Amino acid sequence: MTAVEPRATGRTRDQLVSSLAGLGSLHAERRGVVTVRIPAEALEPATHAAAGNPGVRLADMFAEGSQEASPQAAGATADSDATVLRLVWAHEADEPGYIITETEIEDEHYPPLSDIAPAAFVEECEIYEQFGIRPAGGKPLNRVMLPPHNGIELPTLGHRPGEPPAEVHAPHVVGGQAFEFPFGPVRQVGVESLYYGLVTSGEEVVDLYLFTWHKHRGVEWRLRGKTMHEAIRLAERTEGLSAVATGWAFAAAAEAAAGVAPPAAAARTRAVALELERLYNHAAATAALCQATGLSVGQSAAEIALERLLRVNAATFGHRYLFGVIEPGGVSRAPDAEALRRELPGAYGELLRATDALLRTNSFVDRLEACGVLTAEQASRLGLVGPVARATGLATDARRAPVAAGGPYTEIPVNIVTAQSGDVFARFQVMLGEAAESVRLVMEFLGGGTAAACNLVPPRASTGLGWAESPRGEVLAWVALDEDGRVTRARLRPGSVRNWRGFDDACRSQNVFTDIPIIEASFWLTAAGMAR
Amino acid sequence: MPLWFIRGLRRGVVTTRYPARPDASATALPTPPAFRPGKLTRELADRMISVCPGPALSRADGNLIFDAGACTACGRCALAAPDAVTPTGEFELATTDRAALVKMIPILGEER
Amino acid sequence: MNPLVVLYGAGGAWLAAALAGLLAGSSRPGLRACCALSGLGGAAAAAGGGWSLWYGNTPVVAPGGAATITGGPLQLQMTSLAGVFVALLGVVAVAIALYAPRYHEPARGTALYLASYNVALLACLAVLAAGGMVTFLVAWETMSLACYLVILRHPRRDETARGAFWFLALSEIGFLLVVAAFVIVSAKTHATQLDVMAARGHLVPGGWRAAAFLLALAGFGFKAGLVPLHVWLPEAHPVAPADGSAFLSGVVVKLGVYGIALFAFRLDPVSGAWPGLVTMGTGALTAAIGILYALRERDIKRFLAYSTVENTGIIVTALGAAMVFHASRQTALYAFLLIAGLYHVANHGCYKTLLFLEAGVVEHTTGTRDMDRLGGLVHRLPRSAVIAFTGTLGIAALPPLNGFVSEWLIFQGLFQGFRTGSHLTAILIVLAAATLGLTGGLAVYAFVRGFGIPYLGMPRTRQAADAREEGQPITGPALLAVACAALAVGAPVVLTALSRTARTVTGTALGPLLLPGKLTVIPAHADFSAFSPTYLAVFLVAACAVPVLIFLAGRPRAASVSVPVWDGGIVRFRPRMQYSAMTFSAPTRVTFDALYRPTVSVLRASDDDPAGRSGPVHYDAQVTPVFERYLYRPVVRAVEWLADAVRPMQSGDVNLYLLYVFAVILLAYLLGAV
Amino acid sequence: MNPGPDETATATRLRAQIAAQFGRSLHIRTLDTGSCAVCEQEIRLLSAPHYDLHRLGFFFTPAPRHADLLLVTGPMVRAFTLAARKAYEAMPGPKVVVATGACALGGVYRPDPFVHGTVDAVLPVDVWIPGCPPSPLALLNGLGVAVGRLAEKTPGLTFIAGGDRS
Repeated sequence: MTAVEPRATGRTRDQLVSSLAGLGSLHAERRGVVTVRIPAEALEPATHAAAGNPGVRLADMFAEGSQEASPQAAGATADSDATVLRLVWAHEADEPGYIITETEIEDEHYPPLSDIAPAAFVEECEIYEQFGIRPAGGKPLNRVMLPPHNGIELPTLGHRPGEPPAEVHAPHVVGGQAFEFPFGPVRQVGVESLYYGLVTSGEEVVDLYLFTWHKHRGVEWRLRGKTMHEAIRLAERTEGLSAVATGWAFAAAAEAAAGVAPPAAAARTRAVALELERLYNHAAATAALCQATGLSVGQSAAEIALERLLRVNAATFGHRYLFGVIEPGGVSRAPDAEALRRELPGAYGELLRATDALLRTNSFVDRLEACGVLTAEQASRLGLVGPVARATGLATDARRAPVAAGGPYTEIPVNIVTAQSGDVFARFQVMLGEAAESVRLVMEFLGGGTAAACNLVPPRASTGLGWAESPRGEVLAWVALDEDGRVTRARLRPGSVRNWRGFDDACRSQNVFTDIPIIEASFWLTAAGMAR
Repeated sequence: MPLWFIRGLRRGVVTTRYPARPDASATALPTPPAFRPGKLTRELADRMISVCPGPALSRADGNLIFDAGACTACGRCALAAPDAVTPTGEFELATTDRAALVKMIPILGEER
Repeated sequence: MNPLVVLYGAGGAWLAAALAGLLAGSSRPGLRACCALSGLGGAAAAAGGGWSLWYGNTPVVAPGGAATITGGPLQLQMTSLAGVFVALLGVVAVAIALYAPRYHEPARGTALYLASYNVALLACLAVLAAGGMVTFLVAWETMSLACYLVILRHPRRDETARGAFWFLALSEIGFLLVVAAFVIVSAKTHATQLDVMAARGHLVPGGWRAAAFLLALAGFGFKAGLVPLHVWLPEAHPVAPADGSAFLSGVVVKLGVYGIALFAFRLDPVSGAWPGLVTMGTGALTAAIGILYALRERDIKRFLAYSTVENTGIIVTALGAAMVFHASRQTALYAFLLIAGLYHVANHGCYKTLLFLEAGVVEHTTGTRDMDRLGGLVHRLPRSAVIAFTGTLGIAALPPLNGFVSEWLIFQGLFQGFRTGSHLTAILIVLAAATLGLTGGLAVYAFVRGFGIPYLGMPRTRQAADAREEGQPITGPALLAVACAALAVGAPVVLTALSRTARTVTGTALGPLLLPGKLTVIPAHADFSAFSPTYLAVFLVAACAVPVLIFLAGRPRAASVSVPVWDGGIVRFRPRMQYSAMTFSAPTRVTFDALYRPTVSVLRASDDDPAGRSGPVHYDAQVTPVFERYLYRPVVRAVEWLADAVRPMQSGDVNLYLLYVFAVILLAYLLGAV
Repeated sequence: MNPGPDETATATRLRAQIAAQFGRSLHIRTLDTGSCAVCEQEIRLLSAPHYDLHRLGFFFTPAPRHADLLLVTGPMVRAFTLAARKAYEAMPGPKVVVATGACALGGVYRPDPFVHGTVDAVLPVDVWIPGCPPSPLALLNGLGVAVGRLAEKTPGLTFIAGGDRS
């Protein structure tokens, strides 16, 4: 495919940085994050230079309007100044880290980057909806956040799109002998609102697309004008099932901007919380898989484990879902270490018993194998992250990226679990492996010592990038702060934003309807994280 | 399948007896704060209002207005004023009357 | 005084109608007059046909003088068997006469069409009333040519030319076979008059008899649309005007059945069970294949055409079984199955004509015949929808309508195959019954689709949404709907009449055995089963009232609110979100994959785009009928090859042609010399 | 739309009716109007072995047509209003709406162009369950209150430490 012909084979990070700097100007290098200014005309070659490398992945792409509209000035569109386009490249080959290229776009158009790095496509759509600038060439864009009914006039982060959002390309024209099976937004009990357009010939899945705009709460819009201290509570709640990861990434971004780091003990505390989060999410995913395969006893067994893990969270950090642990500069609470040491092995043992039994149940395993297959090529092309990517054999993990966020993980490195087949079963195995790994890490971090400590985050007009590995994959946060430490632009990119785009590919791979719940469970994503 | 049946039986019963009996796990849940009027000075009240991430706390003519419905039990007020605030430990807050969740806490030195 | 007198009137009326149409068809009054005459003729034919059912066979008359046994140009005779078909012909003619004035626009094409249509009616009548083989063959050929013109109503469209050509080509091949069959029988019996040929049947040696029968089966099979000779139906019906195709399916196809019956039961009854088994097997195969292909059609008229193939199959199966029972001396069942088959002839004639006429209404109001471009018509064409629904119930063989009665009779007859005594025969008959069972199930499925997709749901296109009923013909189809109902409720009367027909053919009087009570029907043997279509119809209609009564009874207590259908909270339903004709029948496509051999093609915009940008999706599964692929295409190719091969003879050089002439003369001399 | 006196009156009458008709068995439909997916997780856990709400005669049903109780989470995203109204209308009466979690009660999002901020801006709420997220126990308590099986504690609570009723 067009995306990954290995042009330059595995250039080291420094080579890549220098080549990029050759096209533009090296702006800043801080804590494993290199920022390069690229002029608009050099954006295309720069993207080529970066996208060509095997070990380099387009982690995110976002824009920043140059005006400072606060939520009070609702619906105020940006003034006519330029929009800054930022591409975040994750370098995973030799020394993991991130490279940001920032480019000022003067007019309505910029080079169609998704032709070079297809992973940029969804972001191109978002940027068009939020800032009104679109890739040149006029290829259609999908609707990602804006609701189709026109009654609602949502404020945007920048300029409104040239043509009204209603004209943002709505997905499907169904032709021939297929029809669209509408599913949602109100679906089964106890699941999030989400719309599937399931195109089927009556038997097999011909195509599938999804809308999440039912949950678009404008988080990035309403974060502006808040101090980090206020903002982080909202940031946690963009994707509650990965509250720690989102909060950590967001806090880390603020710390990077302010040039401070959390105390080592606090960082370890964060890591403990992060691994606990991974544990209970994987348990929940297991339960969901059992439900999707109609194995109710297995589901109950997994749910017992899940509930026990949640109670461990509550006993350790005082919250079943670990809300409110992360603070900018550190953590607000210390884990109850002995409670954790006492409770965790039992709870994990519960999970282990359930999963061992599941792996010995053919009726379960058969449904998982060769279902919802994704290839490593697809995963890298679409920039997938987390267990989904690791199940295809890509060893991508934000915990490997050092310093700012990764302090504890440099002391105690994480063994990355991968699988090869890329199907649901592979994802399941990756989750099981990671659960075991998480338990090990928790115990080691506890040994390292934890505390409720917080360093002051001095207000300072600056920008910073933060990241963390949520149970769904890499979470990225980027903030721009003003002098008194208020957010002027915050970018939050949970793992769900990435992995949903692989979901329809997985469903299309010659599956029948009944596999879709299984695939959804194995992805274990949230609509909340996608829609924000 | 029969294997799973046996397995399920072997695991035994874990179900809570709530609401017939109280449940032990409830003690670990985050709960909204209770205030000590004796310690609740005005500047403490203002500090709590400022750290509260939601609209749960506000102040009106000498009273701290606490909306338990809007409270996320994040515990920041407790951090801000440790001696004026303790958790209620009360999770049975469901009500048919939204207004019943909004309470007035007298502030020290401002009773009238 | 016999039915022929009435039929002279009918023929005259149709002749007049043809002339009127030819001369004045391009003006509205002329059109009206022509249709009125045609309708009169129809009424007369219906009366005459009905009468001849009771009357039995008339003596042969030769209006053109020359009433000699050697056979003059025109010999007429009305038989009770033909009476069934004549009556059907009359009813169909009346319905079409009521329908046509609103369907057709006065124009020159219309004039020609009306003329040829009425000539076709006349020819059909002549075929049925033919008393001699010459008359029969002349009338038969006339009918084919007239029908060809009927199909050619819109000659400009090349698919019209194609369809019409299919019809003509296959008709002519069939005609040759029929001529051959007649020649054999007539040569061996030294007679051209049908009565005499029948009387001297014993003179025909067995081998010739079998040959004649097979030739007749194939020859008339082309008209009747027996698989694999059916291909003209799905080609010709869609391109003909609605009433034209109604006439084709309602009458012309039935004449093929009449021809088969004529040979099988009257001219040369072959000894032995095998001809019956062959006929029955062909019929069963035809039924199954027909309905399976009907399920793959989204063009309403092609769909109906294939369903005609199916129904012919059912009829022929019944006739074949009747032959088998004849051969095994089960005269009661022989008569019974003959009756059942003829009953189904009448039924299918009524509801298929009705459905084709309604298809015409749909095409007129929406401009399309593609089911997947229709939908929601029940709200826009309420009255037509009710009529079409009646016809659908009938053709799906659901009680209380007529299709159910005749198919029930046929099944009851086939289930008594064990009475033949021979195990093999019994098994084969049961197999045929099983095939018909499958066919019946698929037919229900097909017509749920055939009615539900165009008439229910929401309109899939603007044309479908804008459809209006004003000015559309109602009375013609309505008449047929009434006829369907009558054929169901009046089953005892019909059966009594048909049993008289059966007596003239089989010599067995089944009347009392068939209808012991006034309203109860017994399939030839009292120990087998019994039912009463009349009571059933009454009961079912009454049963429909029960829920209404319950609702009315419960109404005062239950306070009901009506809210929109729960749609999962989507912004709004779109037409593309409903089952389409092809997706509805997708399960059969998967099940009968081996027969269909579909070629599936999926086009996804998101596949071409590395970024997975979503765009149009196109999914298609094309099916080319097996017989076109493996039978007709090779034949056509061979013929073309032959044509190419002989082309060099046609150099256009005069001397060469003179050489040919010389060579031929020389050859003739030489042969004469030998 | 804060409930006026008459609305509370109807609400109480409704709850009496519910208690009479569904006192022992009641079907629940959940509705996510923009939650962070945690409330959904807790609701799913209601049917897990630890809580098992079936023993109390509560059942989840995917079809609003069969539901007596609408368990609403999230701050009611404006783009979702239509779906929420449809779901509510699709339910047969008598029906109860339970606003679940701090978002639904206005604790996390202020009203703005994206969200209504509270559920009762769109649907007539009968029962409020605070908590972020409300634990399964709190949900069970709320359901009990909704069908009038459990007495409310809230009116008695003062949120004053030591419980001294001043």
